Amino acid sequence: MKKIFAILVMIVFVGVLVACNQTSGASNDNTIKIGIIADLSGSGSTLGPGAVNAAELAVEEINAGGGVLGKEVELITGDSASDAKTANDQAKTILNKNKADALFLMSNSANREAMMSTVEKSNKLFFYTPIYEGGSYGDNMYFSGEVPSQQIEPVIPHIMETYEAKKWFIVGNDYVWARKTSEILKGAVEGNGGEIVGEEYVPMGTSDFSTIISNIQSADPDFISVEVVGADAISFVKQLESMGLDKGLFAYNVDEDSIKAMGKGAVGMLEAASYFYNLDTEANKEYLKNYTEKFGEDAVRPNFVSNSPYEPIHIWAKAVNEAGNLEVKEVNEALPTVTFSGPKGEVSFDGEGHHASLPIFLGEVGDDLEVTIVKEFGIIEP
Amino acid sequence: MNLTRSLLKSNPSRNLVLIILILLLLPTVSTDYFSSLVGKAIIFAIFAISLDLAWGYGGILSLGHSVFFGLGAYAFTITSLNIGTPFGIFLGIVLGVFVPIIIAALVSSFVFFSKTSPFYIGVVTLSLALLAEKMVIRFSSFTGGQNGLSGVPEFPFYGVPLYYFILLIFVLVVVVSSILVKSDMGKIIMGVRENEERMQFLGFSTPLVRTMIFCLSGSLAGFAGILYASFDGFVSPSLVGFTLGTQVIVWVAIGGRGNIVGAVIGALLINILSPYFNEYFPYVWQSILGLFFIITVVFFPKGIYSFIDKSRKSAVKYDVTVKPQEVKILNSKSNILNINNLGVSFGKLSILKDLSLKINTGELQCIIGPNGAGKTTLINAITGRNNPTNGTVVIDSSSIEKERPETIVDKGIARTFQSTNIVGNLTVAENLQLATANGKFQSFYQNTKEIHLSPSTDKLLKLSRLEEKMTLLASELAHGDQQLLELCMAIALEPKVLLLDEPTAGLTGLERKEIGKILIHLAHEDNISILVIEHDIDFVKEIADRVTVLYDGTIAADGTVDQITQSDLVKKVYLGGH
Amino acid sequence: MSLSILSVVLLNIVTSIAIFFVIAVGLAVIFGLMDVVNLAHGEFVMLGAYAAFITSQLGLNPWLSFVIAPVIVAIFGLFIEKILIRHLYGKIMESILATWGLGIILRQVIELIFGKDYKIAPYPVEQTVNVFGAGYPVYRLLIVVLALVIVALLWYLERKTNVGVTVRAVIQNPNLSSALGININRVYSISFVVGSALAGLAGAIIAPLVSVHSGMGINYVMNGFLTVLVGGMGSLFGLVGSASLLGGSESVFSFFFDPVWGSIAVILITIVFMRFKKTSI
Amino acid sequence: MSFIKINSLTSGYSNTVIIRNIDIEVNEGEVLCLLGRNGVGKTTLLKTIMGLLPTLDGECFVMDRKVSGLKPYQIANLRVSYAPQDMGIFPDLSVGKNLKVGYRGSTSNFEEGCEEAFVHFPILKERLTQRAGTLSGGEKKMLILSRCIVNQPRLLILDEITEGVQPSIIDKFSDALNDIKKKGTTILLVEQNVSFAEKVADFYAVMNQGEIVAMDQMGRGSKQKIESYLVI
Repeated sequence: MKKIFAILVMIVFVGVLVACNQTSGASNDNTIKIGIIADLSGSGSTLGPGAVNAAELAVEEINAGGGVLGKEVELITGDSASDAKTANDQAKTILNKNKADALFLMSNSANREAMMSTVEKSNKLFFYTPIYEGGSYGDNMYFSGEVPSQQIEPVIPHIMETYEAKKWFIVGNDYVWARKTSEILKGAVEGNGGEIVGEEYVPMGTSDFSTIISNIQSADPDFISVEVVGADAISFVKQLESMGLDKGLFAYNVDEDSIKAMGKGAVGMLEAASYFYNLDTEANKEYLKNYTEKFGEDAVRPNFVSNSPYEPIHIWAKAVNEAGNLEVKEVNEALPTVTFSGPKGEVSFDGEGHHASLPIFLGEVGDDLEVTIVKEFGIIEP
Repeated sequence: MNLTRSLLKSNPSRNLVLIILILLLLPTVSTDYFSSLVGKAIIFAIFAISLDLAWGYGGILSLGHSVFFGLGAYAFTITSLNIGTPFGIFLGIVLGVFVPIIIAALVSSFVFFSKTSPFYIGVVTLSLALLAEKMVIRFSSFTGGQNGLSGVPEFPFYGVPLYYFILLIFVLVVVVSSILVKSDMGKIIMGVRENEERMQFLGFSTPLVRTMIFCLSGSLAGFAGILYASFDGFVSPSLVGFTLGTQVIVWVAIGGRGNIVGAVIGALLINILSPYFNEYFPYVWQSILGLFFIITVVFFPKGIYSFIDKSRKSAVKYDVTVKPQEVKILNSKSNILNINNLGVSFGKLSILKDLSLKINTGELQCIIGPNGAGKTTLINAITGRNNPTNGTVVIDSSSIEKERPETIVDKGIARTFQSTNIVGNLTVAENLQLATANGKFQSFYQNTKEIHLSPSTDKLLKLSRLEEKMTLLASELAHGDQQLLELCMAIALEPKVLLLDEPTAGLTGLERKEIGKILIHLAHEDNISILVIEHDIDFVKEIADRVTVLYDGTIAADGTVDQITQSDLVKKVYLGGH
Repeated sequence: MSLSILSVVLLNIVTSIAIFFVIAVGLAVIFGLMDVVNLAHGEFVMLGAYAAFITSQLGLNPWLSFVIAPVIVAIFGLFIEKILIRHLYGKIMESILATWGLGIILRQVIELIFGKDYKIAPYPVEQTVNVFGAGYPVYRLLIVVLALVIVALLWYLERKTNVGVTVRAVIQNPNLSSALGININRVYSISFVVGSALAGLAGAIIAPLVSVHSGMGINYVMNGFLTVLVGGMGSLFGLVGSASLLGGSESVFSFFFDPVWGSIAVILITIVFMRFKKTSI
Repeated sequence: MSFIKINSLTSGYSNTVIIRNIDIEVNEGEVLCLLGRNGVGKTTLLKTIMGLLPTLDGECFVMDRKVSGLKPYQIANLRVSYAPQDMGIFPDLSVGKNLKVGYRGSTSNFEEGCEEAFVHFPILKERLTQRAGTLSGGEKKMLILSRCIVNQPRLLILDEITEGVQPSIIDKFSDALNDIKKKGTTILLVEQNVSFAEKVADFYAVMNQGEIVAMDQMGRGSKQKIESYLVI
């Protein structure tokens, strides 16, 4: 009896395995598949759903315009769970099991690195869409987010002059992006006659900044470079405000929803990015209208991080159509030749480093916690 | 061949063989994607086995086993990336196994060799996982920080396809660990899990046993880490962190701890199914898994494998052989154990005060005295359970007052406890086998079904009728039988000195008489010195050569039974108005 | 270092200790009493913070969140005790696993209800006081006061009422307590509810300082757990001491070295302290 | 009207039946002593009556209330005091607090009860603030019995209260029990010490292998009869 039961359980187990396995085989010839992996759960999940929205909107627009190579584009969504292992598993699911032709990732750098070997082995196109520290390269990999040099080099001289910001203090999370940003910021500040009066790096998930703020008080800077991200950035700015510190703030990686959550402390904060919700252009108004139509009034507002998959998906579609087929080599050749004009302005990849040239804007947070654009720097090359 | 047959015989082994067969055939019927998914799951199954060895078999609660996994992965990655070439890869493999062993040994020396609570190891390993993750992020120049390291070189496969290579290693790990847990050493490991104190007083260095299994487990986890890094091509801080440490516990718990097959099933099931949950329910898949954990833990605490494997510990017959009687040099009436000015105090409370006592060869000496006089404390002080505050204890001209219990057992002192202390989850035969091991490490692969008993132990076994109950679990015995078993185990150690703490409590008059006879025999014929704490004055009168009265931490009287019962002092302090 | 900075630093140390304490105290009640490690404690704190957020959304006085949050989380705790925790008494390992699963579910359910974005809870007091020339927020000082109130309240319950004896008897020997006429299941339920309420209160207390989101609890549960371990079970003043030791050293190390060393110090102190502590679990 | 009535009670651990078909009746104010060799099910019977073990079959009434199926605390609240064989104290609580656990009456009654217990065991009064875990074995037993006295039970259930107690103190135990008996308390006790049983019990029952094999009034010659059962 026991044996029969044991064998039955084993059969069920095998059955489940085989069933799981079966689902992978079917591929529909009438569609071209692409995948988006975003943080739908875990620490990065404030931005994930917006990224999926942006991708869905882009795919819908492409299909409405005749699709790619006359076929419909199908979007597959994966959750990275803000975790490297899971992200890699999902990359495998999308590229190897579902045989997607391109993968778009809107997640942190660690999750990108985790799936590198999967992506390389698959020999498919890969687009990393959010702001990141720069410096990566791959034959089939493209990076469409802001890199520190784009946010710093044109912007810092302007801020130092306009706001008389000589003494800077850096507060960042202890990881590669913040370290890289600091490095470039130091060059820019010191090159323009300023000085860095202190820098502090905190672990991810820090919620009490009181000792850091004491250090800032004793260093007495003009401006603080806010390189903490996510929930930590919110806690930091709130606590800064409650301690009565009124310093200039400059941020690179704080989305507009986070600004709302910071409250009064964020008023006056400057931020450099390629896109803001309040960008006063026809293209952006059109985009927001379509976005609201598709996802409703209550949907998350697009911001420069979460909306980042939108442009590269369009660029990929244009390049495939340009190449006339899905051969990676030919699409690679076509990619630098196309330019897409979307809500933020013109975006294009350079053929050498596979990074995007983006328009850069300086925004300032007003009393209503909305960002107004105070300066445009035009298209900045990576 | 005997080995293969015995492996195939029991139910769990058959299930394992079945699993391995399925895994072997899998690539022929599945996609590359699925094989790579399963390959990773197999690596995690190895990791789960490593935890099961420590937690399920060794009873070592490791809440941060990911530290060893992650350290193995990082050590391999960093070495092989920096040195490159085949040499770097091999050095990486060596370091990937040895760094975890070193850490496991350090943790062991910190935890097992002192009197800390069993939960402390959990705290240390948990803290270690938190610490390791922070360190990896902090020292990003070596470790790549949050972004991790990619481009990890492949393991040298010698042309074997990756999947099969991993499967081969998995099979090896399963076979070796199955043999280990069934071996004589495996019984010792389980004995330490079940009853550390008894094992100590059977002469085993329990910290050493725990260190051994923990290092073994750590190295296996490290090796799984190497495989993972090489298979995935990427290492990141989450490999050493708390989350993975918790996940592996979940896999083992869901499959069923203390069972190699259970650990394997748990790890395979969850790792194969979760990507599918993620794909089909991207927004709620984690909740589904969470619910699954809760239901398993609450309603099937023994894991899902307990449904498949209902096989009870089978009644294995043991062959009992009796050693030839050893001819002892009779140095009669010389004293073997000398206790001088012994003092024991706990804080301000002093229990024993400058107590001096000699125990003679082949003499049966009873200690009587009112409650709280310090009788049990005296035995504890001699046997190293509580080291004395001052004074000396000398056996055969070596001082033992500062030694650990196992060393003292090795010098020839055995004891029993007031409340019985046996290894409940092992059979009577296995308990005896542990005792006859004399505190030595046993074979890591043989599963001996033989017990080699001393003649006096054999005699006691027959008299107590325990012989008929050899295949029962010790915990299933009646109270009196448990007490007899404990006595058997103490005698099986072939001690020079036997210390018994109320050996007849809870026994009937007839049983007492039998035990009394055996004790007299052991003392007078086998020349063992016996010290018995006893309340029943009639029993004392029957057996004792000499009686010592302990009162208020000192010796109030010492002499023959008659001398003592006539003494006015004794009447006053002990016998009350009788 | 000027006097004003020094005093601000000292005040920061005191408030950090108070935060360590309020987070750990609910966990200590549950762990110490029932041998249940509630790994979802961070999520209970998170629920308290969401309760503070709801309070402000309803336009109520932010002070009310100190009442509403404990009540809401206590009710939730009662529900969880009835359906889950009841099965886990005295089983440390099982409780770790099951509450880990519970934590995952709570995070996702909160996301489904409130969305994934960051919420804010307003400060009940926004003033700062002048400390040797530097401004210091009154709210942070209030946290210290609240922590002291919790200490006083629990101390009174433990020492001055029969509740203390009952609870400690149940910890030591549940079976015997039951045979002596104590309804141990009720004692357990009540303790879990009290522990949950304290977690909710902790959530409401820290909510104004940080961003309220579903994942916030993870940042707290580990420090809380370590504080409980160092403080020992069922000892209120042990807990105060351990919060002072860990919270204090985290602040000091963060200030003089960097915050990573601060958190490393907390872990190392825990390991070493527990090794040499006489009475442990 | 019998005070305790047990009808064909069967009980044990999970699947192992330890005692079967036990029938016992005790009238109010009487003392019944259960004797028998080790492992015959005496403790199991007491634990089943107290609700600490599940009743597999049969039923048990105390004061005409069916107690089978009730929780231990519910049974205790019928003014039943129970002294277990081992682990009968809270080692980390003081002696005074140990006396107080589970007590529900008024403070003055409590103090009165304590004084009553201290008459027999004055040493406990000296040790009121000492941790109970530091008491000697015999003192622990005194504490357990004293707690029962303090609670002024209507039914007292004692499991080997004299185990490990020196002879001179055992006399005090019998004095204390006889005092309790005078107040009309019904007592059910399990003993190994036949002489002690002789001093306090009105009736005795001998158990063997989970069943009651003899039951009679305690009297002259009972000791020999009982001992004849014990050496089987």
